[in-house]
Amino acid sequence: MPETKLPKPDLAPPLLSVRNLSVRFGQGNAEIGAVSDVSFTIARSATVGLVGESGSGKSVTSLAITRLFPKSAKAVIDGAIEFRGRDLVTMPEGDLRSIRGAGISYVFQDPLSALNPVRRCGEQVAESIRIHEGNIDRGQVHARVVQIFERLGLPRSRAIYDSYPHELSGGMRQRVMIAMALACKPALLVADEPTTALDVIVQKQIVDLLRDAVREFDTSLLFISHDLALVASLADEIVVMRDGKVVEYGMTDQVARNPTDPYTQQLWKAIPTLQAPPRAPLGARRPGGTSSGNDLLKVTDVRHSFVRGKGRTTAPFALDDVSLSAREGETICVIGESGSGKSTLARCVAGLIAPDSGSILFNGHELVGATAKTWGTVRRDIQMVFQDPYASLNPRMKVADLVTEGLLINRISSAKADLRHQAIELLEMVGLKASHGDRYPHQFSGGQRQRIAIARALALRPKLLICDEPVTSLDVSVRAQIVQLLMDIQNAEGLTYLFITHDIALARQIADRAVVMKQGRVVEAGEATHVIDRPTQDYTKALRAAVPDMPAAFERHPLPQALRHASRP
Amino acid sequence: MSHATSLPLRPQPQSPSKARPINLRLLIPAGLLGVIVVIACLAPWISPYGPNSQDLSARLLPPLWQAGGSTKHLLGTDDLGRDILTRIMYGARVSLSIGAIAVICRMVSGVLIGLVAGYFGGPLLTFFMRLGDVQLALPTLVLAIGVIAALGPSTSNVILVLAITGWVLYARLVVSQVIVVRRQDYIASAQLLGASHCRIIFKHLLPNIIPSVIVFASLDLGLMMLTEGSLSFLGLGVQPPEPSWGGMAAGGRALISTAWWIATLPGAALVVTVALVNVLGEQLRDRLDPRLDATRSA
Amino acid sequence: ATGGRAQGASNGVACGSGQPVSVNLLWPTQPNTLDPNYDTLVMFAQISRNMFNGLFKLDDSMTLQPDLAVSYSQPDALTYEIELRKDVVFHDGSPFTSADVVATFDRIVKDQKLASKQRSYVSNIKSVTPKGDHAVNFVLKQPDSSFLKSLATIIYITPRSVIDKVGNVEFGKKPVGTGPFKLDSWTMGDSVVLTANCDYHGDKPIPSKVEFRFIAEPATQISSLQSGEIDIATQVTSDLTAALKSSRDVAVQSIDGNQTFWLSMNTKEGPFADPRVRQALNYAIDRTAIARQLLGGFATPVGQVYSKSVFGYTKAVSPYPFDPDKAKALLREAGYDSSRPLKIEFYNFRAELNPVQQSIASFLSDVGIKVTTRFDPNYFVDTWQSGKMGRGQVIIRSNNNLLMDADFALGLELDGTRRGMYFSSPETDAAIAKARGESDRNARQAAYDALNKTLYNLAPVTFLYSTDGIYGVSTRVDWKPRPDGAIYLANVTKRR
Amino acid sequence: MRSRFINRLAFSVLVMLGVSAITFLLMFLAGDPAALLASEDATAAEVEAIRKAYGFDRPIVVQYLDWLWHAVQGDLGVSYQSRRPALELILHALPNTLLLIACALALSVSTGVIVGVLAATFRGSRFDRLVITGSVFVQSLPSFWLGIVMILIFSATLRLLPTSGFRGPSYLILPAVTLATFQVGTFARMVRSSMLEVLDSDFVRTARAKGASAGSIVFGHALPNAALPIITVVGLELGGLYGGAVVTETVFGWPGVNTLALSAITSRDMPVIQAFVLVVGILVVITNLVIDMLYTILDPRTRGAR
Ligand SMILES: Nc1ncnc2c1ncn2[C@@H]1O[C@H](COP(=O)(O)OP(=O)(O)OP(=O)(O)O)[C@@H](O)[C@H]1O
Ligand SMILES: Nc1ncnc2c1ncn2[C@@H]1O[C@H](COP(=O)(O)OP(=O)(O)OP(=O)(O)O)[C@@H](O)[C@H]1O
Ligand SMILES: [Mg+2]
Ligand SMILES: [Mg+2]
Ligand code: NI
Repeated sequence: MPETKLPKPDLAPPLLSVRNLSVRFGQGNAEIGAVSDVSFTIARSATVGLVGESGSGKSVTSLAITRLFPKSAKAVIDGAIEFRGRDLVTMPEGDLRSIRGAGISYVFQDPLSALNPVRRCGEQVAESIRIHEGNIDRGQVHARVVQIFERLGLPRSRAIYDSYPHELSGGMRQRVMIAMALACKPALLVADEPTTALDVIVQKQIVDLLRDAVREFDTSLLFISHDLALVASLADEIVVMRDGKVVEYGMTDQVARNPTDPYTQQLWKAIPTLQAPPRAPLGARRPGGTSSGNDLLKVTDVRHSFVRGKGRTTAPFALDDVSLSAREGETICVIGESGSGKSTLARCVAGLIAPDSGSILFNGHELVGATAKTWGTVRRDIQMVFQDPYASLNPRMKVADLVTEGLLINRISSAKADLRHQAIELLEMVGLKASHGDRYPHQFSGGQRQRIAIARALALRPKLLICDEPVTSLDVSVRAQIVQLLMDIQNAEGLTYLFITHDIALARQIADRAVVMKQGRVVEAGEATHVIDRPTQDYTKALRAAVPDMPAAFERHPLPQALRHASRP
Repeated sequence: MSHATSLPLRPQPQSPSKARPINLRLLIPAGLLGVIVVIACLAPWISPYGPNSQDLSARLLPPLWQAGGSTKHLLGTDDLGRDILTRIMYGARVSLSIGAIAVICRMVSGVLIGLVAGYFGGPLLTFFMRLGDVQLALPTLVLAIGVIAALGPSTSNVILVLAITGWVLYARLVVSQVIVVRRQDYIASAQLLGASHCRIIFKHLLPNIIPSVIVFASLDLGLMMLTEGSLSFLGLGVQPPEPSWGGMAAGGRALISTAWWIATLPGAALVVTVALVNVLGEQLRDRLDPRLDATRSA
Repeated sequence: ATGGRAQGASNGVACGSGQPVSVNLLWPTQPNTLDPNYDTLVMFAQISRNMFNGLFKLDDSMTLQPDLAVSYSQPDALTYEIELRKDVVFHDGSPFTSADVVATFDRIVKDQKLASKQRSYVSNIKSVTPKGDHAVNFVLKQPDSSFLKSLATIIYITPRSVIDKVGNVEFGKKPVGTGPFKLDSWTMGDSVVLTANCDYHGDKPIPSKVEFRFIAEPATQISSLQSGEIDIATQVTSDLTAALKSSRDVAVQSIDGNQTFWLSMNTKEGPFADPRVRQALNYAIDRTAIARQLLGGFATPVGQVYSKSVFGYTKAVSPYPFDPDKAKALLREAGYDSSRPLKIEFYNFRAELNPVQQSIASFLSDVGIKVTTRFDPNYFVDTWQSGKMGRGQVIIRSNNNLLMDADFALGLELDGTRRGMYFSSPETDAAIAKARGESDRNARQAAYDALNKTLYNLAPVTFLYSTDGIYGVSTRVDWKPRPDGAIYLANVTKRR
Repeated sequence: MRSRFINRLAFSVLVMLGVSAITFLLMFLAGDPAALLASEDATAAEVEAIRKAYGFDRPIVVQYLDWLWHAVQGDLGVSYQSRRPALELILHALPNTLLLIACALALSVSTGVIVGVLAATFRGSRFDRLVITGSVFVQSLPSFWLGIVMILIFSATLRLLPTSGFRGPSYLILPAVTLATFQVGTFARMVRSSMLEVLDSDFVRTARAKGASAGSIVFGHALPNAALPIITVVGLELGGLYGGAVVTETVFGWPGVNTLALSAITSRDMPVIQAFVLVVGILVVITNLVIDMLYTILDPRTRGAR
C-alpha cells in the first residue's frame, strides 16, 4: 500500500508545511523552550506520524499549527506554518478561527475531558457545523450529525445525539470526538494520541476507524503517538521527536529499515514483539538454583465485590472465582484489559483488600480471614511495586528513609549508621548512587523513581514480589531497563513475581506462566508461550490482534532481542 | 502500548521544597504584621498612658490633624478621655491573641478528627461528617448568639464558640485530602511494610496535608479576627473596659456624628491587620497549595 | 383628704384636628407586648398612659389628681373608698365599671402565666371589693401614704370583658383602653401608631395620630429628629446635645428628672459590712466631675437615693465631697492598704452605663482599690435580684422614681421588710415604715429628713447623682417635659 | 433523581433533628428558666409555681420530646418577655431579614460574576490584578466598620441616605451594600478561579479547535461549567448570611430576626433565641437542599447517575 502513494509529490505544494517552528512558553527567567526548529510537510491525503516520548513536544507542535494554546501559557511561536499557501503564524485570530474546525480539526487524547460535560454530544457536533456553515436549518444539521455518527459506526446514533458524554463508553466518546472533527470535512485532521486513554482492544478499533475515515473523507492526517509500532502501522511518513527537536524524519519504510538516529533505534528495540524468543525456563535461569516446584502462592476461587450492602448476589464482581498458583522463583503474568480486576487481585494477595470469599494460601498460611498474628509472620514476605512511581513514594520523605522504612518498622535495624549503610546497599542494587539517598522523590525521573520503589520493596527480602504494571506509566525507552532490572534481580535472588500487565507481548517475554483475565474472571491460564501463541479463547485472540503489526520492512531486519541488551544505567 | 499518561498542558503544581525563593510579596506583609505584633507586645512601654486611664478633662479630643487636636493624644481621646492610640495598641493584643488561640483550637481539633475519621472511614467518618452537617447548619454568629445567651458574654466563651464552630471546616478539609492521599499507593506501600495506623497517620498522611491546613489556617486567622471583632462589637465578646477593637467601635458608635474617630479608628486598625493576614495567607496559598481555593464564609 | 372631680376644661380644639406627632423611644429592645400591666419599664408606660387611664394621675406639678376616679375617702389608715366615673367607655364601646378595676388587680396578682412584673407594687393590697357598679374599696395590709401614687403611675385599668375573651397574648397585641388614643397599628420593631379617640371622656385629643418610634441608635435618633421624621427624641445623651444645639429646627429641653444612680453592694457580709469602707467609696468618687464633664452638666450629684424633684428629698443632705485622701484614710482604718488592697468586682448590666462604670472604676483604682469591671446583662436577674450578690461585689443601679415619692426607692432598695436584700437595720426599717404610714405631708417630709441624714452616714450604697431628662424637641411642637419623664400627647399641638 | 431527592430529604430531616437537639439544649445551658420568668422580686414559692405552670420540673428527655412535639406543630414556646409565641415573633421579623439578604445576594452575585468573568477572561491584566487585590481587601472589611463608615459618609456627612430602621426602599441601600461587600470578594474570586480552571480545560480547547468565537466560548462553554462550583459557594454563603447579617442589622437598626435575637439575649428570652436558632438552622438546611437540587438539575453527570 505505501508504494502506491508517493509521500512528496514535487509538483503540487503540500497541504501543510511547517518550517523551523519553535515555541516558547512564559516570559523572562521562567521561559521554557518547548519546541525548536521543527520542520515537516503534510501532503494532501497523506498520513504523517509524529512519535516521541512524553514531553518531547508532540502536542505543542500540533497545537502551534492553529495556535490553540491557552492564553495563560503565554506561548511565543516562531517560524513559518503554511496551510494551503497561507501563513498561519501571522494570520489574525479571526481568520484563524475560520480555519480551525473547517480546514484543520483536532481529535484529542482524553475524550471525556475534551467533550463539554454539560452539553449533549450531538449538540457539540452540530455546533461545529453551525459555526462554519452559518445558520442552517436545525433539522438539517441534526440529520447530518446523525449521518456522520452512522458512518463512524456509532450504534443507535439518534440516542447518542441526546446523550451526555459521561453516559458513553470511552470508545464511543472518541468516535463522537472524531465525528466532531470530521463534521466540516477538514483538509487536515490532527489526532493527538487519540487512543492512549483507551483499552487495548478499543484502541485497535479506533485506529482502524481513523484509517478508514481518512480515506473515506479524503483528508490528511497528522497522527501523534508515543507508540512507534502503532504509528508505523498507520503512517506514510514518520517524524520522530525528542526534547523538542526532530531527530528523524522520513518515509515509514525508511525510518523502519534504516533508522539513522540512535534514539529511534532504541525505540525500535524497546518494542516487545510477539515474535521475540521467550524467556529461558525456570530451571535454566539460576545458576545452580533449582526450583523446589512447590506452590508458594495458591489462590483458589477468590471473589470480591466493591458494591456493598443489598443486592450482593447480583453485584458486579471485581473478582469472580479467580484461581491461580505460583511456584517458587517463577514469574506469573496476569494479563487483561483495564478494569478486568488485575489490580484487585494483586491487592487481595498483598492483603490490602480482604476478599469476600475464597482462599489465598501463601507459603502454607491462609491469608483470607487471617489473624493479625498470621499477618505478622507473613507481612514482610509479600511486597509490591506499583504502577505509578509518582504516587507510590511519599513525596515528603527522603529517598534513604523511604528505602529503609521497612527495616525501621520491622525493627530489623534502627541504628542510624546501619540504616544508612543498608540504604546505600539497596540503592546500589537497583542502579542508583549512594548520594541519591538525601534527595526527595520529585528530584528523580520516572524510571529512577521506579527503581527506588523496587529497592523499597526489596529491603525486607520478600519471597513474593507483586508488580502491578510497573512499567506502564514509564516512557517507552526506560521500560525495557526496568523490566530488565526486575528480571536480573529475580535471577539473582530467586524470588517469585506476580507480574501484572495489559501488554501481552511483554508478558510473553518475561512470564513462565500466564493468566488472562476479563471482567473479573480468568478466561485462560497456563504456560505463557502456550497461552499467548496458541490462544483458545476469543478474548485472548483479540488481545493478541491488538498488538500493532510491525512493518514488513522491519521484520526483514530483526533487531536483537530488546531485553537482553538493555543494560543498567 | 497504552496508558502512558501524557503531561497536562498546565504546569504541574510545584512541589513544596522546590518552592520559589522567598520574595518581597511574602516578606512585606509578614514584616508589617511583625511590627504590629511587636507594638502589641511592647504597648505598655511605648505609650505613656494606661489603656484604661481616664482623664475627664480631656474628653473627646480629636486626632492630631483635626482642629483642636493635640500632640499629647495623636489619635484623639474617647468619651472618658482615654488615649485612642494607646487603646488601639492594647487592642491588637486582644485581637491577635484571640484570633490565634481560636485558630489553634479549631485547627488542632479539626485536624485530629479529620485525620482519624478520614483514615478509618466507615461509621466514624459518617458520624463526624453528620455532626459537622448539623454544626454547619448553624452559622457561627447564630451559634454564638445561642451559646452566649446561655452562658453569658466573655472572652473564653468567644473562643469556645469559635472553636466549636470551626473544627468542621478543618475536619472537612483534612478528610477530603485524606481520602485522596489515602488512595495513593504510598499509603498502601507503607501498609505492606507493616506500618502501624499511627505511623501512617502521622508520618505519611499528616505531612502531606499539613501545607493546605497551614494555608487554610492563615486565611482563617483573618476571619477569626473579624469574627471576634464582630462579636465584641455586638457586646457578646470581650467586655469593656478591656480594649478590643470591636468593643471600642461599639462604644464610639453613639458618638459617630460628633466624634467620628472613636468608632472608626479601631475598626481601621482591624482592617489593616486582617488585610495583612489575608495577603500573607494568599501568598502562602500560592506558594504551598495553589489548588486550594477554600471558600470562606463569615 | 378628698380629691376633686377631674374635669377636662374644654380646650376649644376639635378632636383629632392637629398634626400627627411622632415620638421616639430610645429603646435597646423592642416592646413585645402593649399590655399596660405587664412591665414596669418607663418605655411601656409611655405608650400605655396615652391609651389607658389609671384611677389617678399626677399633674404637671406632680400633684395627685383623680383620673378614672371621681373622689376618694379614707375612713382609716388602711381603707380607701374610691368612687368611679360613670361616663367612661373603653375603646370597644363597653362601659367602664368597678368590675374592671377588680379584675385588673386580680389579674396582676393571680395570673401566673402573665407573671406581671407589677405584682410587687400591689402586694400591700389586702383586698379590692366592688361597691356597686361605680365604686371600689381597697384595703391595705399596712399603712402606705404613697399608695394612691402607685394607682396614678403604674397600674392602668384594663377591660375585663376583652381580656376574658381574647386572653393576655392577644390583648398584648391589640390593647383596648379608656385613654385619649387608641391603637391604630403596630409595626413590630418599628413603631406603634395611635389615633385620636374622640369618645374620650376628658379633654379631646388634639393630634390626629401619634406615633411612637423605636429607634435604638442615639445617633440615628438625632438625625431623624433633625430631618423632621420625629418630633420628640427621648433620652438624648449629653454628648449629643452639642449636635442638636447647632440646628435651628430643634431645641434641647431638659428638666430635673426622677432617675437616680447609686452603687449597690452587699453590706451584710464581707468588706462592705464595715461602714468605713462604704464611706471610703463615697469619698473616692468625684461625682461632680462625672456630672459636669462625663454627663455634660445634665446631672446633679446627690447624697440620697432620689432626686430633688421627688417627694422626701432632703435639701440639707448634700452629696459626699470628693476627698480621695479621706477615702484612703478610711480604708487604712478599715485595714486595707497597698500591701493588702481592697478587691472589688464591679458589675454593670446595662451597656449604656459602660462609660460611667469605667469612669467610676478609674476613680476607685486611684485610691488603691483593685477593681475588676464586669459587664453582665444577666447580673441583675441572676445575681442581684435572686439575692446571690457575693462579698466584694458592687453593681451600678438606678431607679426611675415612678411614684415621685421617696418610699418607692427605699422600698426597692433599703427597706429590709420589703426588698432591702443587701442592707437593712431595725432602726432604718422602723424609720422607713413610720414615714410611710405618716399621712400628713409635712410630718412625712420631716421623717424623711431625719432618715436621709442617717442613711447618708450609714452609706448603705455609694451615692452618685440624679440625671436630668434630656429631650430633643422640634421647635414646631408645643410640648414640655415633666420631672417624672411621662409623655402625654393629647394636648400637644404641632405647627405645619 | 427521585431517589436522590428523597435521600437528601431524609438526610435533611436528620440534620434538622440534630439542630433541634442543640437548640433545645441551649435552654438548659442558660440556667433555671423558671427564675427567668419570675418577676423581679418573686419568692421561691412563686418561682416554684411558675416551674410547675410551665412544666420545667419534668425529666429533660420528656421535656425535649414534648418540646419537639410542640415544635413540629409550630409551637416553640412563649417569649418570656412578651408572652407571645416565640415562633410568631421570629416569623414576623423574618421577611425583613430575607429581603435584606436577597438584595445583598443579588448585588453581590451579579457584581461578583461580572467582575470574576472579566478578570478571568483578561487574566493577568491590570484589571485582573485589581480584582484580586480588591477582593482580598474587601474580605478584610469587618461589616461593623464598613457600616459605621458608610453611615458617617452617606448619612452623617452627606445626608443622602437614612441610617436606621426600614420605612422604604432607600433604607435598604446601605445595609444591603454593607452585607454584599464581603460576599462580592468571595464571589469574584470564586468565579475567577473556576472560570480560569474551566478556560484551561480540554473541552474549551476543543471548542476553540472547532473555531468557536471568544464570546461563545466564555458564555456557551465555560460559564455553564463554572456555574456549578459557583452555585455551591453561593449556597454556602447564603447559609452564612442568615445569621451573618446580625452585625449589619444591628448597625442599621434593621428590624430583622437577628436584632430580635440579639435583644432577646439581654433578657435571656430563651424561647425566642431557640426559635431563632431553629429557624435559621432550618433555613440553612433548606438552602442546602435547594442548592443540591439545583446542582443536580444543572449538572447532567449527577442527574444521570443511576
Ligand atoms: N476502590 C474501588 N471501589 C469501587 N470499585 C472499584 C475499586 N477499585 C476497582 N474497582 C472496580 O473493580 C473493577 C476491577 O478494577 P481493577 O483496578 O482491579 O482493574 P485493572 O485490571 O487493574 O484495571 P487497570 O488496567 O485499569 O489498572 C473495575 O470495574 C473497577 O471499576
Ligand atoms: N502551557 C505550557 N506552559 C509551559 N510549558 C509547556 C506548556 N505546554 C507544554 N509545555 C512544555 O512543553 C514541552 C513539550 O510538551 P508536549 O505536551 O508537547 O509533550 P508531548 O510530546 O505531547 O508529551 P505527551 O506524550 O506527554 O503528550 C514539555 O516540556 C512541557 O512541559
Ligand atoms: Mg501530548
Ligand atoms: Mg490496575
Ligand atoms: Ni500501551
